[in-house]
This record gives sequence, structure tokens and C-alpha cells, in this order.
Amino acid sequence: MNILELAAQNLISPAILFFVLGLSAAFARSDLSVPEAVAKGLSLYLLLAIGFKGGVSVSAHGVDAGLILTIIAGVVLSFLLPLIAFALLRVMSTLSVIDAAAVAAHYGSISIVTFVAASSVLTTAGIAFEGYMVAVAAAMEAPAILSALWLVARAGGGRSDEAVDSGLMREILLNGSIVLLVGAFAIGVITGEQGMAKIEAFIVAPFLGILCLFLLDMGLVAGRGLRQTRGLLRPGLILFGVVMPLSGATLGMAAALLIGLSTGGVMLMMVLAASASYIAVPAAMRVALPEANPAVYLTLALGVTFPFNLVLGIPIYLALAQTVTGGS
Amino acid sequence: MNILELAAQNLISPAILFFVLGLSAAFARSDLSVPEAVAKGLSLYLLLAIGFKGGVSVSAHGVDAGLILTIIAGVVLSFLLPLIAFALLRVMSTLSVIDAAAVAAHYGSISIVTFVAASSVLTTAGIAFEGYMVAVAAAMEAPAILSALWLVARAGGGRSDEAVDSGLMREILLNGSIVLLVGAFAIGVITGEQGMAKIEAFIVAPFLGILCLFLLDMGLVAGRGLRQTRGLLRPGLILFGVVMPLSGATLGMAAALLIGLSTGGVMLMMVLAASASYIAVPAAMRVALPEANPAVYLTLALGVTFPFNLVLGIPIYLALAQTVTGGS
Amino acid sequence: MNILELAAQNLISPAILFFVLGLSAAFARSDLSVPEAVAKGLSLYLLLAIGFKGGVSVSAHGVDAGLILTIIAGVVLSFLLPLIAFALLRVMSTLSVIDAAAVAAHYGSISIVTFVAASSVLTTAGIAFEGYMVAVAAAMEAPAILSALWLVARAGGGRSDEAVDSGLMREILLNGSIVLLVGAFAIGVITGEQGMAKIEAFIVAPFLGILCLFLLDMGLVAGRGLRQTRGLLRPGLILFGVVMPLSGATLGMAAALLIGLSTGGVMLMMVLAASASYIAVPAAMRVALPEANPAVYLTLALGVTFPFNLVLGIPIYLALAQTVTGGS
Amino acid sequence: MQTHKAKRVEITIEAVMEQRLTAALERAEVTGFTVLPVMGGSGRSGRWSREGQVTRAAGMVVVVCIIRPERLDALLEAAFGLLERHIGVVCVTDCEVLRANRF
Amino acid sequence: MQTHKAKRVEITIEAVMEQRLTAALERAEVTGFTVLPVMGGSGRSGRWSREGQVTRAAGMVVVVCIIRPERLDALLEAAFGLLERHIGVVCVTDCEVLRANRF
Amino acid sequence: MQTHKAKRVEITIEAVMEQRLTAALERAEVTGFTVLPVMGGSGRSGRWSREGQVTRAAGMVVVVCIIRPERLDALLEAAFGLLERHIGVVCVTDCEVLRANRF
Ligand SMILES: Nc1ncnc2c1ncn2[C@@H]1O[C@H](COP(=O)(O)O)[C@@H](O)[C@H]1O
Ligand SMILES: Nc1ncnc2c1ncn2[C@@H]1O[C@H](COP(=O)(O)O)[C@@H](O)[C@H]1O
Ligand SMILES: Nc1ncnc2c1ncn2[C@@H]1O[C@H](COP(=O)(O)O)[C@@H](O)[C@H]1O
Ligand code: NA
Ligand code: NA
Ligand code: NA
Repeated sequence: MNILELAAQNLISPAILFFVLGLSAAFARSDLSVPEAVAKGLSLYLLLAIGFKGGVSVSAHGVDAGLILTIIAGVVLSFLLPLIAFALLRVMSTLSVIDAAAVAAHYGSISIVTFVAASSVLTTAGIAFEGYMVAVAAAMEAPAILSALWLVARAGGGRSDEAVDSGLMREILLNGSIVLLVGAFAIGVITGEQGMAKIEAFIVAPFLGILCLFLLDMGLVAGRGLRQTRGLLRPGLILFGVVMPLSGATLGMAAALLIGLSTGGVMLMMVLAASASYIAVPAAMRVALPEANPAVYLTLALGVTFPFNLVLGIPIYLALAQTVTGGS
Repeated sequence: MNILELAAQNLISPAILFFVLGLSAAFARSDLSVPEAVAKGLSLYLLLAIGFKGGVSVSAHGVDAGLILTIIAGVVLSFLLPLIAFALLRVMSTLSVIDAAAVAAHYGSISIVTFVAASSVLTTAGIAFEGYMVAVAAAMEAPAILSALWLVARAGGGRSDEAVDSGLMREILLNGSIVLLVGAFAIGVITGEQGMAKIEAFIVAPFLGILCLFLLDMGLVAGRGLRQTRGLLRPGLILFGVVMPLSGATLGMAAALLIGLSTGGVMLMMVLAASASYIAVPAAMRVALPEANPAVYLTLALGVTFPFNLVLGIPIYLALAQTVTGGS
Repeated sequence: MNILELAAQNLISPAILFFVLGLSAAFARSDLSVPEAVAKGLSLYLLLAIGFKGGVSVSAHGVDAGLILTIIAGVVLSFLLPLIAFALLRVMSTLSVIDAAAVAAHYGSISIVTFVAASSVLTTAGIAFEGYMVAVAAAMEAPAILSALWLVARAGGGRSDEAVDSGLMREILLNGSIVLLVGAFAIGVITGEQGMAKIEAFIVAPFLGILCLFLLDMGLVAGRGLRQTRGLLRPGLILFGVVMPLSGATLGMAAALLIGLSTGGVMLMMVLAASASYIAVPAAMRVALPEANPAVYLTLALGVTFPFNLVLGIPIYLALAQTVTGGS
Repeated sequence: MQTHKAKRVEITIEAVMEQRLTAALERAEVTGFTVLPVMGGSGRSGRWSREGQVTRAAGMVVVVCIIRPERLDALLEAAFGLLERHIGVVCVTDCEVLRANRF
Repeated sequence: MQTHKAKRVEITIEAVMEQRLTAALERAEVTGFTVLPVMGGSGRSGRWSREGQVTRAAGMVVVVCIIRPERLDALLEAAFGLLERHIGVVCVTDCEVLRANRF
Repeated sequence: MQTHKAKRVEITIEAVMEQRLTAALERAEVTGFTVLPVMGGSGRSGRWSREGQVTRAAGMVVVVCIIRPERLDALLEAAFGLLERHIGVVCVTDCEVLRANRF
């Protein structure tokens, strides 16, 4: 299948269309909304399911040498990407050092929903991938935050010397998403296929439907964010929100090829590098860099890069991964 | 199957019994309750599922000429029914013009849960219906509100000249339920059977069970409403709450026969005409006719007509639809 | 299978591991949490499902003479166990009369989640049990509260003469959990296999998965409770939290053998007698014995006895039930 | 605009006692009140939080009553009868209201 | 610490009117407000509770605005225009704030 | 009934800062506080709302402390240290409490 066909097929999947519905409803100022508790419940489900499935897959195929290497590569990428993002932002935008560093932190980290959407595209297409990629996702959440704080400290801004108190480090490393993802992964490894047999009807069958409902909410939130901050996103920033994921994906692809991941693994590594956090990093930024404007980083990550990755990025990354690995 | 058997079978379906359980728990002043966020989550699910299923069915069977005609008929009914309801109320009750108009608006509009319950009775009985009926349901939500405001304006009451600001019209037309119903319908049309295959396990399999849980909550809410407003509902009003749905159903049947809908389609049109809104219209009334007493219209719609339709109306309408169409 | 194998197998079931994950996350002070509304929604689901399944099973196998006898036995146990618990506490701890009585009330009553976990172990192991055990569970919730208040009155404490106003008795008997459990049981009896066929995909298939998510939350709550009250639980109290369920289970086993329940029935009766309430009884204690310290009884029931029963108690009780009934 | 003196009474109380408090308020002829949810708190009986709470027993609510100054004592008596044995806080503030005839 | 006199205005209003109220506040150049959820309440139109509510129509919210004293009248006019026909309560309290330049 | 003068301090603060604020309050020996949820609001950093929020970062909470007047300054110092760099509002009101020994 060529890249256009893939993109077209991706575009008319229910998941993408529910995201577009949410976006449109928000733009039209409909009062459609998903209660906060329900949205949080759905995201707990997605983390639990994706983590557990990854763990079961590792327990079935065993851990090949790639696991450690891939995690190291992920961590290095997470440290590195904010530096690239920061450099791009200083050229492409007029953001202050603090705002630019805060945005950069988001792009070094990852968006787990983009990962979930990408892995469900792989599953639908029948393309296998390394189950331990969810562990890599978890490992990539935090390092970017340190890079960003170092960027600020270097520029002498933001009192970042006292910013990273021990409380913050614990909060970042033990934030709920990471703990549930890694915990469910571990439980999947321990209980294996036998555990999967017990809870498959909950974990696997309704997964795509629940993803649709969750993406509806993401569309609503992203749309409301975009509507409330119109004017804030100058062309340069919007361009950054598209160029940066493509740069990240390229680096992710290089790393994945060096390690020798499968087609699916290469694609997921690209997705991780390309996606921008909107959960763990924004919270950390509010604590450590309160002077940075949340409207900038949230709108960019959630309103520009997330939709770009979801709608166009995923088929592009998949097509590239298939080309470079010679995968079908 | 004759009408009594149908009613009996309907009565002992889990869905009806969970509604009765909710009603009884509320009357007995149990503290059983469904959190607001969960109730809202369940209703999002029902709207998404029923809309999507309707859309997929349209994509499979094609749109016959009936779609446009049926929507027009629905809109006309929605404009018309409040006038009949208002006339009946002026005769049968001592409600003020404003209260009567507010009640009338509810009966011109529709109750989507009654529609969902009716369509699941059809599905269980293996009776097909036009998938576009969910679009008709959406189209019937709003017109009744305009009729009711016109009734008030004609009587010189309620400052309704300024009542329908442009904000209110947008709120009514883009209220969350309509947007999700129509959006999911459109996504169903676009993605068709292929989309259904992906999310069937979420949309179809657990549907009836989730409806049970939702009806439990509806029973609790209706029961609490009835208990708190005892004394308010005079016999004349209660009688109206039963006579009006039967009148609406008769008109709905006539319209559906004129258009030539299938047995299932006729029955659903009756249900739409017979049911009374308890989501979109109450909210609109609070904004446009704040002087109308919400206890009257909410109790009548939710405490009298909704249970009547659910328990007795649905089997009656089905039996009639089968008789008049010669359907099995 | 011997008791160690059973315990080991129980230990590596996803449900137990998610509970352990929740406990660990709480101890590590992660911010992982399940929103209150979602936790309540999950518990509504579990009550509805377990009640309904019990009812369907009764409708299939008929009610044998055991039902009435077992309920009577359950009620007697619920009255009796607090006296034993109280006596043990006066010996093993330095709790005041009021605190000891409040704790005792919890151990006479039952924990429905422990019951749910135990019955899912039975289902997985393919061991049948009497469907009416859920009715027994409901009947055992309340009597213990009266025993505890009597203990306080006898000691002249706590103004318990005025404590049990009629409002409180109604609240206890009609508390949401009991009403939903008994109501769903009755609906299961009425609609039988036919009703089950309609909602099986909601009630049965995802059950274990939802239990996992719920136990994750229980682990978080229990862990936070333990962390916040460290120092409060002296060794004597912790010992009581383990000795009391074992004593309860022994009495429960004796009663079940007298009545002649099946292997599964004996095991569930042990579980009911061994488990401690953390929903109905704490609420009643806050109203009737506000002077009793909630940290003591909640931590003991939720932080000590619940994990003990879940992890070690259930396999022990099952092994014993198999031994004494000669069940396989 | 024309405003009128009134008292704002804020009662923080266990959720299980809410019904009993509002019934007592109604008996004391308090004409209106508003109930606000509470996420967590801390006091002599320690820290608690609503997140992941599985039991009704541990939550609290805030009941706010705005009343005419002359009705304050009746309200406090009614509330105090109930609160005496229970945890909870009562806080009274002077305030001004529009539409005094509603109170 | 240095504090400054201000007014705390608390408006209890139907949830369906929230958008219209906050728009009116913005037109009256009120620079900030906070919206709190309401679980239930009682007044002349009876008792209501959020639990199990299936309709948007029945809920209320509390909107809290802290403003400089001299801006009170403009705010009350703005709110009153909306509240006249609707149920709801307005309550004004004297207060002190830190960082007065924010109001 | 016998009431006692006290201060009611209401701190509106980002949810991510809640733990740090309550820890600071505890260090300043504030004996009790209550945390209320916030649905949305508006201020210099714009309008926000809790509905459909997927990120912890954007929410706020209100922390209410009732304290003896003489302890006010210690509390404000503690809160201010934290709030200086963060968005949020502090509002102090005079109030009367029952059972003064609890504060
Ligand atoms: N000084 C205070 N200020 C505000 N809320 C308080 C105060 N003291 C107690 N509370 C609230 O009342 C609850 C019970 O207090 P206590 O009885 O002291 O444990 C606490 O969890 C807080 O929610
Ligand atoms: N005196 C009052 N004190 C506090 N809240 C009130 C008061 N009166 C009314 N309310 C609130 O305003 C709502 C509507 O009041 P009403 O218009 O009197 O029915 C009630 O449900 C309460 O939430
Ligand atoms: N004048 C005010 N009155 C009430 N709440 C306010 C006020 N100003 C700000 N807030 C609250 O504090 C949050 C942050 O304010 P700001 O730092 O001005 O963006 C707002 O979203 C409101 O919830
Ligand atoms: Na990234
Ligand atoms: Na109708
Ligand atoms: Na027990």
C-alpha cells in the first residue's frame, strides 16, 4: 500500500473521525463535553490495556537484547530532542528563553495516546512490533524535563536552580501514567498469556471503541484550546509544531534502525520521538517554570502536533518504516 | 405475538426491571445513586452507539427517498405537537400559559433514551428499521421549542420577544446530544461495515447491559423527582402525561404510513412523536422561560410519560405498527 | 492442587497483582488515582453483575431448602461475630470500648469485593456454588451493627440509646449496595437465562478486567490509608486483623457444613464470615458512634484484613473447603 | 445598588450527616441553603482526600446558608445540636445581599 | 503582611446561565472570577441534588469574583440584569487581598 | 450562641501546587484546612474549564483555612512564599466561629 492510500485509510477510520468530530464541535461552540472523571477513567483504561498487552507480548516472545538498547536510545533521544526543539524555536519563533525551553521539554517527552493510536493502526494492519516499546515510552517521559531545566539554568533564567526540588523529581518519575503503564506492563510479563486469557474481553475487544470515545474528548479539548488562544499561535510556531515531529521522527528512525528493530518497532520509535507530551510535562512545567505560558505549550502540543501526528504523521511514519526496513 | 404477550415480555426484560428497581429504590429513600459523571458517560456511550449503528445501516442499505421526507415529517410534527399539547393542557389542567407552553415544548421534542429502548426492542425481536431514524430523532429535538415560545409570545407573556437570543438558538441546535448523535451517524455512514467491524465489540455487544445501568439511573432520578413533587401532579396533569403520548403516537403513525416506512420505522416514528424531551428542552426553558416551573415539566416528562412509554407505550406502538403495516 | 500451589496461582493472577500495584503506588507516593465517580461506577457494575449472575443461577437450579437456612445462618453469624471480635480486641489491644465495638461491627458485616474476588476464583477454577450466596451476603451486612451498638450500650458508653434513630436503621437496610445487590439478584431470578443472554456481553465477559481496575483502586486507597496512619496500628491490632478473619472463616465453615452447602458454597460462607465491611458499616459508625476513631476501623478493615483475605485467605479457605467437603 | 445586611453561615460537616443537618435546618425554618462538594482536608482527625474513596463514610461537604441576622441564633442552635458529637466547623461572616425579601 | 481592601461577590446561579453571567461580567470589565461546582441545595423552588442528574437544566454553580470596592456597583448591575428573571443568590462580603494590583 | 472572632483565608491555587501549599501550611502550624474543587475560572492568564480536561496541569483548587486572628500573618507568609511565582488569589475575611478551642 502506498503512502497516500495509507493516509486515506487512516483518515476514514472511526478513531480519527471521532477526533475530528470533537474538534468541529469545539470550533462550533457546542456544549458537548466528556466529564473530567470519565475522561480520566478512559485514559486509565488505555494505559492499563496498552501496558498489559505489551507485557504479555514480551512474556510470549521473550526479551531480546534490543530491550536495553532501545530504552537507552529512547532516554538519549528524550534528553537530546529538547535541545533541537529549543534551537529551532529560537530561530522560528519569538518565544522567550523560558517559553522556548518549556515547549522544548514537551517535544522531548512523548504522548501516550499517539502511541496507542499508532499501535492500534499496526494491529489493524497486522504488523507486529516489539512488546517492550511501551516500556520505552515510559522511559522517555521524564528525561526531557531535565534538559529543558538545564537550558533555562544555562540562560540564567527562571530560578531553575531551586526548581527541581526532590518532590518534583519524585512527582515526575512516579506520575500516575508512568506507574500504571509500567505496572500493567510488569503484570503482563508476569501473568503472560494465561493472564491475558482471563481479561482479554476487557483489554482487547472494546479497545478501539474506547479509543474513539477518548479521541472525541481529545478533539474537544484541543479544539477549545485552539479557539481560546487564537492569535497566540503565530505562523512560525505552527510551522514548528509540524517540523519538529518530522525531525523527531527522523532521529527516532535512525536510532531504531541502528538497533535493528522490526518494521513496527521502527514506526513506534518514530512516533515516540515525534509526539509531544501533554500530561506529565505540562504539570512539571507549572511547578518548575511557572513563568512559562501554559497556553503556548499546551496549544502547540495538543492543538497542532497531536492532530498532525494522528492524522498525517502516523501514515507517513508507517510508510517510511516499511520502506527503510523493507517490511510489507 | 399479540399485544398482551408483547407487553408482558417487555415488562420482564432486564432493562425495564432495572428501571423499576431505580424507581423503587428512590421511593424507598435508599441512598443508591449513580454519580453524575458516570450517568453522563453512559449517555455519551448510548448516543455514540445508536448514532453510529444508524449510520452504518444507512451506508449498507443506501438512502432511499424516504430520508428527506421523513425528516420533513419529523420537523413538522415537532412544530405541531406543542400546539396540540398546549390545547390539551388548557383543557385538562389549570397550568398558566407559561407553564403550559413549557410543558408543550417537551412533548413536541423527543426522548432519545425512549428511542434507544424502542430500537433495542426491535433488534431483539429481529425487526428491521430505517437506519436514518436517528437523524430524524435529531431533527425533531429543536423545532418544538420555537412553537412553545411562539405560544407564549402570542399570549403576550414571558418577555419571549427577547427570549430567543442568538446564543440560545445556537445552544439548542448545537447541544451536545444532537452533535454527538448526528456526528456518530455521519461517521457510521462514512466508515460503514468496515468501521463497524473495528468497534463492534464496544458498540454492539455491551449495549443492552449499559442501557440497563442507565435505566437504573433514570429510575432513580424519575423516582426522586416524583417523591419531591408529590402533590404537584394533579390527576388532570397525570392524565395528560398518558393521553399526550398516545395522541402523538397516532399522529406519528399517520405520518409514517403516508411516507411508507417499514414496520420498524413506523414504530420508531410513533415513539419519537410520543416521547417527551428531558435534556435539551428543559435547559432551553430555563433560559428562555425562567418563570415556568421546572418541577412541573421535568416531573411530567420524566416521571409520568417516560415510564409510561418505556413500560406500556413501546409494546402498544409496536403492536399497532405491526397491525397497520401488516408486518410480522 | 495443594494449598501452596493454589496460593501461588492466586498470587500471580492479574487481579491480585493490580491490587499490589495500587498498594505499591500509594506507598511510593505516586499521584496515580482513580476518580471517585469512576470508582463508584465500577462498584455499581460489580454489584449489578454479581447480583444478577446469582439470580440467574438460582433461576436455573431452583431454590433448594438451603436458601432460608443459609440466610438464617448468615444473620446469626453477623450478630455473633462482633461479640467474638470485641472479646478478642479487649484482650489483644488497648482500644477503648467504643473503638473496639466499632471495629467489631465491621468484622460481623461483610466485604462484597472480597466476595466478588472469591467467586471469580471459583468460576476460574470451575467450581460451582449456590447462586443465592449473594442474597446471604446482603443479609449479613446489617445485623453486626446492632450487636456493636448493644455492646456499647451495655458498657454505658456513647449515648447509643439515642444512636439508632429510625433514620439510621432505614439507611443501613436500604443502603445503595444492598439495594442494588438484592435488586439485581431479583431481576436475575425473574429474567433467568433469557435475560442473561441479552446482557451477558456486559455482565460476564469484561467482569474480571473490571475487577482488576477496581482492585487497583482498592490498593491505592488501602495503601494511602496505611501510609497516613502508620504508628496507629500496634502489633496487637495487626494480629487481630489476621486472627479475626481466620476465626470467622472457621465459624463460617462450621455453619456451612451443618447446612450441607457445596464446596463452593462452604468457601464463600467462610469468605463472608472472614471479611470485614468497609462501606456500609463505616458510614453507620460515623452516624451512631462518632466518637469512635475512623482511622482505626478503616485501616484495619481495608489495610490489613482485606489484603490478607484477598492474597492469602481466599486460597486457604478454598483449600479447607475442598478438604472438608471432599470436593475436588 | 441597594443591598441588605445578612449573615453567611458555612458549615463543614461529614457527608453522612448532610441529610440530618439539612433536615434540622428545615425544622429551624431556614429557607435556603447550598451544598458544595469538598475534595479533601485536614484537621484534628488527620488528612483525608476524596480521590479513590470507596466508602461514603469519609467525605465531607460544605453547607452554605445565607440568612437574615435575626435568624442566626436559631440556625446555630439547630446546627450545634447535631454537630456537638461530630467533627465539623461552623463559620459565620457578615455579608450583604440583593433581593432581601428572599431570605 | 500588607493587604488591601476588596469585595468578595458570590453568585449562586443556574448552570445554564453560567456562560451568560460570565459574558456579562467580562463586559463589565471584571478581571477575574472562579466557578465552583454545587452538589445540591434548597430554596423557594424546592430541594434539588446533583446525584444522578441526567439533565443539564437542574444544576447550579457558584461564581466568585474578588474585586476592588469601587468596581462593586458595576458588577452588581451587570449581574442583576441577568438574575432578575432567574433564580439565584448574590452575596457580598468585605475582604482583604494580597497583591492588589491583580484586581 | 457564643462565637469567637477568627479569620477565614481562601487561597485559589493551581492543583499541581496543592500538596506544596498544604505542606507549607502544616509547617506554619495551621491546624486545619478544607480543599474545594474548582470547575473553571478566568484571570490574567485567560479562561479555563475543567470539563474534558486531560491534563493535571490546568486545574485549580480552593484551600480554605479558618484560623485565630493572631495566626494570620504566619499563614500569609507561608502561603506567599509559594504563591509569589505562581498564579493564584488570596482572600481574607473576618468571621466568627463556634468551638474556638478547635482553631
Ligand atoms: N481550621 C479549619 N479551617 C478549615 N477547615 C477545617 C478546619 N479545621 C477542620 N476543618 C475541616 O473539617 C474537617 C474535620 O476537622 P477535624 O474535626 O478537626 O478533623 C477537616 O478535614 C477539614 O476539612
Ligand atoms: N438563603 C440561601 N442561602 C444559600 N443558598 C441559597 C439560599 N437561597 C437559595 N439558595 C440557593 O439558590 C438555589 C435556588 O434558590 P431559589 O430560587 O430560592 O429556589 C437553591 O437551590 C440554593 O442552592
Ligand atoms: N478577581 C478574581 N476573583 C476570583 N477569582 C480569581 C480572580 N482572579 C483570578 N482568579 C482565579 O485565579 C485563576 C488564575 O488567575 P490569573 O493568575 O489571574 O490567571 C483564575 O482562573 C481564577 O480561577
Ligand atoms: Na517526542
Ligand atoms: Na415527542
Ligand atoms: Na465478616
